[in-house]
Amino acid sequence: MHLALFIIFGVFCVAGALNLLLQRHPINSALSLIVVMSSLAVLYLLLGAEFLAAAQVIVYSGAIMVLFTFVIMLLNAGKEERTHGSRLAYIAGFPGAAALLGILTFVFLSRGGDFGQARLGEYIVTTSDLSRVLFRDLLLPFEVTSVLILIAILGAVALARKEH
Amino acid sequence: MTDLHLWLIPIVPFAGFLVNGLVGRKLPKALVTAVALVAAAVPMIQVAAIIAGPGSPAVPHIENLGTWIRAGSFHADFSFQLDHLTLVMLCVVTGVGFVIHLYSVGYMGEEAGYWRFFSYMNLFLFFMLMLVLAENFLLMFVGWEGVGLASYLLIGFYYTRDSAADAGKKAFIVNRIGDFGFLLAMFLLIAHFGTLSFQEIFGQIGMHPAWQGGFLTAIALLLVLGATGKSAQIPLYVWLPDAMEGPTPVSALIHAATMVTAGVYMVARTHLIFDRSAVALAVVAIIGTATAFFAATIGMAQNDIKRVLAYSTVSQLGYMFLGCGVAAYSAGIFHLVTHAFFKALLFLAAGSVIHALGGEQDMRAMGGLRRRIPITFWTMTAAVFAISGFPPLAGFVSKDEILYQAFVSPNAGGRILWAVGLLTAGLTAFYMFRLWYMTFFGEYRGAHSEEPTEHGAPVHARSDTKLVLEAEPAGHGHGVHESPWVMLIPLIILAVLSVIGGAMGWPEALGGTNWFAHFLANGAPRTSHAAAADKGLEAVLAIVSTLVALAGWFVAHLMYYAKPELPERLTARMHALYALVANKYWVDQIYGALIVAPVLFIARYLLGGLIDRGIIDGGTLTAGYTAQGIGALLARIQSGNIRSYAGWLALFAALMLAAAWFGWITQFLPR
Amino acid sequence: MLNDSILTWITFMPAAGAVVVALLPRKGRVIQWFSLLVTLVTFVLSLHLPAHFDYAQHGFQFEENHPWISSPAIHYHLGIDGLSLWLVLLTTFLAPIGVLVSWRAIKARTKEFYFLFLLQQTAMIGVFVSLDLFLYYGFWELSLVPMAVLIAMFGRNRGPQAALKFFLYTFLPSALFLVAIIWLYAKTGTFDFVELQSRLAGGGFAPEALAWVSLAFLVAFAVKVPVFPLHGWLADAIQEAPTAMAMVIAGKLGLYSILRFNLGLFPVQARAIAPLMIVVAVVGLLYGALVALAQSDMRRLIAYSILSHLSFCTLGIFCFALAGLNGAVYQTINEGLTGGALLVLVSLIYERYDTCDMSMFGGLAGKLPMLATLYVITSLALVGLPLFNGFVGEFLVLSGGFPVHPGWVAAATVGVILSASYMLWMVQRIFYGRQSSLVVHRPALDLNAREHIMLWPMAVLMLAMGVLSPYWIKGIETGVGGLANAPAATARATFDAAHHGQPARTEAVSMEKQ
Amino acid sequence: MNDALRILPEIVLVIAGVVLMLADAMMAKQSSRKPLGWLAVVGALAALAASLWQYELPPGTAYFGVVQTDAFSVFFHVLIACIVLVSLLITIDAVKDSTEGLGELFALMLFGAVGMMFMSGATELLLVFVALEISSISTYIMAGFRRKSAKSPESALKYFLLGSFATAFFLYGIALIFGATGTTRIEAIAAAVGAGNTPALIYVGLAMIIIGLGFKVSAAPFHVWTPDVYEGAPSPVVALMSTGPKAAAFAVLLRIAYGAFPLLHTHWVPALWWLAVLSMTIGNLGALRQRNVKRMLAYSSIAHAGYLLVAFTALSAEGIAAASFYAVSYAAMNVGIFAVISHAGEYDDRLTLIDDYRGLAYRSPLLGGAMAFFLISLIGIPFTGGFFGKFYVFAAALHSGLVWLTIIGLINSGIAAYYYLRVVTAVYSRPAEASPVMAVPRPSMPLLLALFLTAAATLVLGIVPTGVLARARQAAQTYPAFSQTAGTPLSER
Amino acid sequence: MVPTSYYLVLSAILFSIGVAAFLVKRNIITVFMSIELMLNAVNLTFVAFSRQWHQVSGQIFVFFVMVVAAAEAAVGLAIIIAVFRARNTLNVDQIDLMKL
Repeated sequence: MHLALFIIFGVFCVAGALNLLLQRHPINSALSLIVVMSSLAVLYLLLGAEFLAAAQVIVYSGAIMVLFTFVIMLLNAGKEERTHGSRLAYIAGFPGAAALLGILTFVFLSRGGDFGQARLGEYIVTTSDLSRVLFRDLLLPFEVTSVLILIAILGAVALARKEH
Repeated sequence: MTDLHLWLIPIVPFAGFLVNGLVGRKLPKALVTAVALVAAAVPMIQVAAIIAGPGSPAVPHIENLGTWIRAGSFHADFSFQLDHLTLVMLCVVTGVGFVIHLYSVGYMGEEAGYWRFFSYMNLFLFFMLMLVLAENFLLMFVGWEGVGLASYLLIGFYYTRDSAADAGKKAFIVNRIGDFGFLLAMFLLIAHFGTLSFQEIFGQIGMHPAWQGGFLTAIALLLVLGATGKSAQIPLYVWLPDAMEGPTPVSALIHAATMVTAGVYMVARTHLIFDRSAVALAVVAIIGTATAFFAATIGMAQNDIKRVLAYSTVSQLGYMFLGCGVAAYSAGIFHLVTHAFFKALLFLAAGSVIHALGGEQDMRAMGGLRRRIPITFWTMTAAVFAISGFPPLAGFVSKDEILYQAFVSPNAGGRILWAVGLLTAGLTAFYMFRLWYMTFFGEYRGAHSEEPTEHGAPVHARSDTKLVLEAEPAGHGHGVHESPWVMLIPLIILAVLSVIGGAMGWPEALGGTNWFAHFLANGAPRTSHAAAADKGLEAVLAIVSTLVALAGWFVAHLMYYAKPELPERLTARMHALYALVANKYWVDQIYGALIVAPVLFIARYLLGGLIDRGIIDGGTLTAGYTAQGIGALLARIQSGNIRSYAGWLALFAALMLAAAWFGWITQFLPR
Repeated sequence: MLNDSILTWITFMPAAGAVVVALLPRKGRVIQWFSLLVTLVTFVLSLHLPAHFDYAQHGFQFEENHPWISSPAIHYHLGIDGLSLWLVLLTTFLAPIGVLVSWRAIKARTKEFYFLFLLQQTAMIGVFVSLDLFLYYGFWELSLVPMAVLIAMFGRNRGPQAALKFFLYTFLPSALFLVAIIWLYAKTGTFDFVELQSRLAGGGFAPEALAWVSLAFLVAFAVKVPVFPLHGWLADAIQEAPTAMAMVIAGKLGLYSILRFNLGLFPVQARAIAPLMIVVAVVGLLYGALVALAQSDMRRLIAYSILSHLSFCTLGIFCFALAGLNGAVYQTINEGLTGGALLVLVSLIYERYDTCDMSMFGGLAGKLPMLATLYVITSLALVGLPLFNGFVGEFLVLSGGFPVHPGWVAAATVGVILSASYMLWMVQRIFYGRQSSLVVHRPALDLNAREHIMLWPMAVLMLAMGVLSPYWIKGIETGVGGLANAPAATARATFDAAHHGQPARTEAVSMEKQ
Repeated sequence: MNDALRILPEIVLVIAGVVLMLADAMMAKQSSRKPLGWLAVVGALAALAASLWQYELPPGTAYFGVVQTDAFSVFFHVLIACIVLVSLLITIDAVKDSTEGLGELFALMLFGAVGMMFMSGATELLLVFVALEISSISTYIMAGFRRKSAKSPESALKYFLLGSFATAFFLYGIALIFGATGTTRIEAIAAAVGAGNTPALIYVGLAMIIIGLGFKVSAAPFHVWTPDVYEGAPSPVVALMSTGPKAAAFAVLLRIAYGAFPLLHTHWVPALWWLAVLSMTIGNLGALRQRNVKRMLAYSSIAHAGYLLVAFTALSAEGIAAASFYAVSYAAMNVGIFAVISHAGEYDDRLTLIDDYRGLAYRSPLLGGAMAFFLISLIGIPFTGGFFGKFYVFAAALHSGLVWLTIIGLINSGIAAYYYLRVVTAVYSRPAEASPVMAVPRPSMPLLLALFLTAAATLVLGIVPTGVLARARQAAQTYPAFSQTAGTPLSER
Repeated sequence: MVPTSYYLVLSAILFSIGVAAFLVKRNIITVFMSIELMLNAVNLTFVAFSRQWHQVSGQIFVFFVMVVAAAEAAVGLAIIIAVFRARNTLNVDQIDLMKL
């Protein structure tokens, strides 16, 4: 059951990611990304992260991606042109990406025993568990995040403001 | 020991140099003259006082003024020495020097650089006296180089003339080649003796009778190289004929009587070293003989009166070398003395002639001057006979002494040297009488003497532009005329000395005492083998050489007086030979092609061009460009494209991970 | 007591002057006069040194030693010995002359010029008096910057390029030099020269490492001297640099450093590399002289002649004979003095005719007789005529080196001929012969009072140093005495045995005995 | 309350930033924003004072061990406060009254500083991450502030995209470390590493963290963004971002490497060794051909990152002290030179090429002299901070036996002299006849102040570095585990 | 029962696809999206490890990443808008005024 779910949504994830890569219209890519994120939310649930699953759907798939689509629409972005800006990106990048994948996979699989097995419902983090740590041990980072958001607002205002 | 204040002897001319050199430009001419003459006369008086002084001081008499150069325990001092050899030289230098100063007052009277001339002359005296008085090699070298400097300055006195400036430079540089030898000799001396003091070195040599040849030969040969430079011997004689670009009194004083004899003096002074090296002596003798003969042949074909005398000087210096080379140092020095008299006289008389002709130096434009300038003629005649070796004049005595010593020298080649020397004596007589006839006899062949000559401004108008403007209207445009008395008196003095000077060393074979040789026995002895020879031989040889001289006279008489058309016929017949001699064997050209041109070529193209510009500058540039090229290559990564940057990052991230995982980098860390 | 702080005063007086110059108004000649005053005061102060120097004592005098930075242990340690004494004096002596020669040559940006000029003075003096390697390195590097900027700013045509070249040539090896200094510190924990000397003498260091370290020192110094073939910067720098800088750009700093550090700290390594240095010295000597023959620009000619003459010093140093070392230092001073005077004279010609191309000149002696006279005097001093300073130096170097390397020294002696050749040829081309059209048509006056004032002291000093050399040598010898090879008698014995098969003299007055 | 004192400078900065925003909003639209700048300066000064005051605090942590106040973090707090202070002054001088969003710019600088300060004090990787993002995002925005030029948004975009890309790596690294150790607390990680947990994950995670931080400090080969971003960003911002975030990132690197993975030094030292060599070489060689001053300085900043990495590699207390000291001296001279560039280029970058600076000393002796001085310090000429910093770094490296690294580094500094000196000579050569004679605006008071502060700092660091040195050394004592190993060559450890 | 390493491998795959997408995509907005993809991949890792260690802090990390992503998105999109205004294009290949 767990494995089946993992495989189904795992495949969704990868398919969505690949679709993001292959689609030429940004809107399609954005939708693919939403698929990935939603599938990830399911995987979070499988791993017992209830709150995160919800947050993933609300914040990521919801807020952030809406922002993306909004901007896509705003800028009226059309299909990508297949320009040839850089060969280095392929020559260096793809082997790099492939090597990254290879190394990471190798590390994870060869050391697979160290990480144990994930069982459904074995370890469920409730929101209260989460907040206990978040508002005590990690209070400061949480507070500091406000500065981050302040900056984001400031920046968005400053940059997107139309010049006269 | 009485203090003779030897340092005063050179210092007075130096003071004269300073006064005239620094402020002479602003002083009235009379004052310049006075300073110069006093500066030249005082040393002469001083030397006379020493000679006449009470008793003879310890020989050698040494005075030390303090250290000049020192390093560790080595030191070279300002120390002067007086012995018989020095005294002889002092007499010559101060005596002839003063006489020529006197002469110059008249000769240079109208030059704008009058003060400059006399300051240089005084400077010359200073250095020459230093050279003579020095007690060590280093101080001698001061004089040695110093006279070279004075010579350089005086040859280039008419510096606006390129030829004069060239000649001065040439003289200095060729002398420097000789000095190179002198320097190396000094280094060897220091290496072996730890000192440069004559007394200490000769003392050490004296203590080690076993030292023969070896390093002493090396030292002696290097000294010979120095001497050939200064005394214009083969192979370094080339500068002296060119040095005739200087004013004539300079030629008389420096390039005939004193400076050029420094080499001979040096060999005599260091004879203890030469005595230990048969090789070096032989070299000296051969060089001397060869030079004597060689220069004499060139002298036969020269038309410039001063050049004839210049080659004659080279030739006579060769005789002196020959004398030294057969270890008859006193003979060499004696010839030096007599030569100083008659050669100075010849130059001064030639100067008088040139003066009379308003600057003309080409003998082909002279002739028949006998009656117009009688005093000059007669004094010159005395000199011509003296140099040609007619008894009983000074030249006869000294030259015969040398030839005799060569003949009796135990060296295998002594007879050959004698034979060549004898032949040279004939040549000498020939070219001297050729000069005599061409100048004083026959018809006057010159154009009107008022006109400046073609190849150079007249002698009075040669210094600088300012000078030309001043001097030209004042020139002697009034035909051929006798020189003023201030010039003639020196001629007469020297003529007298040329005639009677031989008496000092009249050979015992002819009833004399050879006082000179005895006088010098201490400083520059005749070696003992000469005494073994018999007096009859000496007399016979004297007669032979007199006959040779007569023969030379006869040929000259034939060619230049009796049958003036003969020379042309002969030159036409022996065209190649004549060209060879007249062009001085093309030695200057050969030196130019073999030494100067290659050096300049190497300097300009090989070193300056290829190595300096090419390799050193080019290497620097290449290194710079290589670094920049690598930089440019690296900048290629900087394509400006975000995707390519990301690709680059991804690649290196992967490499980094791989390295971390496999631990590669740990092994590749260089220490 | 002035003795305790005199070196600080001398060293930093110019720097203090520089700060004041930066604040002075640009009006009139205020800056020039003030700079002249500062340099003169410095010179007068520096006269204190020879007056109170103890000539009987080896080792350092007028020492000042204060901790500066505790870790790394850096001290403000100053002091001079016989080696540095006269080099300091030379520097302070040339400073007022540098101001005077720039009086008219530097027309614009005088504030910048004199600021940097004075800073440069401090750096140079600092190099000579520092006994802490860190401090020394500081001054050493500092001396580069004002020099480079001045060349760039006041260069004639290609100033910036020449400045860059000069800077890189000297700076790159300095980087390795710094590695070496740090290495020494890492191994010994001190930068102090005296302490380092005794530590290094004590042994216990890997010989290979020491060889590399000493090589790093040597290369940095050799470039600065410059030693052939590291002279690539010299001609351009001297051609472009303002005269006041060209006078001091070569020679003394590098040679002093070789003597002080390479010989002082690494005597064994210095001897190991000596054969190579002898060869490059002799080659450089002849090379410089020959290339000088081929130059048509006066400054370039002088540059190569400087290369040639400085090679004498290198030769003298690496023969390790007392006379040679004395001569090397002497020759270093000579080069500063005579070469400096020559550059001053050339700059006076340049001021009048705006060119240094010798082919443009001819017959100048008729027009500028005093200048010609001084030029000839200086040339003769440079050529090494006896009774001038150059002779003493060359003679000591050559005579000291001869017993050690007779062949090479003999070859070096050929340089004597060549130097006469190019110098006299230069004199002839400029001053003798017919007047060129430039000389005829361009009005020019002979030396004025200012020019007399700066030239005559140099000329007199050339003569004085030529005649009264023991006065200088006695100080120098206390400084370099310890650097020479001691066994004089054996040197001669080997020489005799090797060259003539003669027995060694028994009663030898050993030349290098101390 | 005690906890709050440990983050006092940050609090001060946040308050100042917020006040600034409010004041900005309340001001009339047309009125000059420069007074806001002075307000920000006051804020920065207060933060500086607070930071200095923190030296009085005993070392300790706050907020459940998330943030730590020790000599090391306070050292960087002071440094960052100073950088921001001077950058603010430069900004006040450079920008025109009319420039839009000026109030936001000042606020961003202050908020960015909050992030940098937290970076230097954080002992929890989560806080490190958040702080890093604060500092990064604020710099992304500031890079795009010169909106009249097309280059500035491009610069912001490049920085943003690539920065986020690298952040992903950094984050992945943290995730892997977390996976291997189960914690994100630095001491806890150190303890867990000692306990021997899944080393493979740790290696890979550490490598990824180094990649991320290497990007932030613009160490080669992760430097690609630097030249483009520096060229496009406004000069006052470059002054800040080339020094502040860099110093903070180095602090983080130091804390992570020395604090969390001391036992793995055989792994990360070689990595840093290579990064150092590549940074120095690529930075210096790349700068040789640059014609744009800011690009050239960008490459130079890559090279300087390399020098700093050399100090890290030394692995000793001396090395840490040297790195800290170098960060200070580099900040002083680099901020100084950007002050000059910013003023001469009048914010809009009128003078971009080195050739444009030809004769600057003739047009303005003060600016020319200052520029030359900072360049000379960058070259590493003695009696400047640049020299002493470099000296100290390489002394530390050599002391640890890193002979080759020292040689490579110093040869590199020799090469570097070329391009710096090219600018010096340009500044001091006569302006070409044809070049448009540009009147350099008279330096304003804030600029003079900025120049004075940076020049004085550069000089003081070169001549009497003792005070800063003592603080740096004190900072290094935070890692006692390594101070004992000082002096032993690396091979023997 | 799924081994945790599967989750990890999945995250690695997603991460790599994100990297590849960054390299391939021309539209700036999509490029930015690939960064979001990479962040999501990392989040999965965090959650997986969080489960393995039974540590909440991993999940909190994810939470913070979301916040940061949101902030980044705001700023990033603002930058993109600014770029678009300046250059009138969204093609990354054309954003290369500064190079070499």
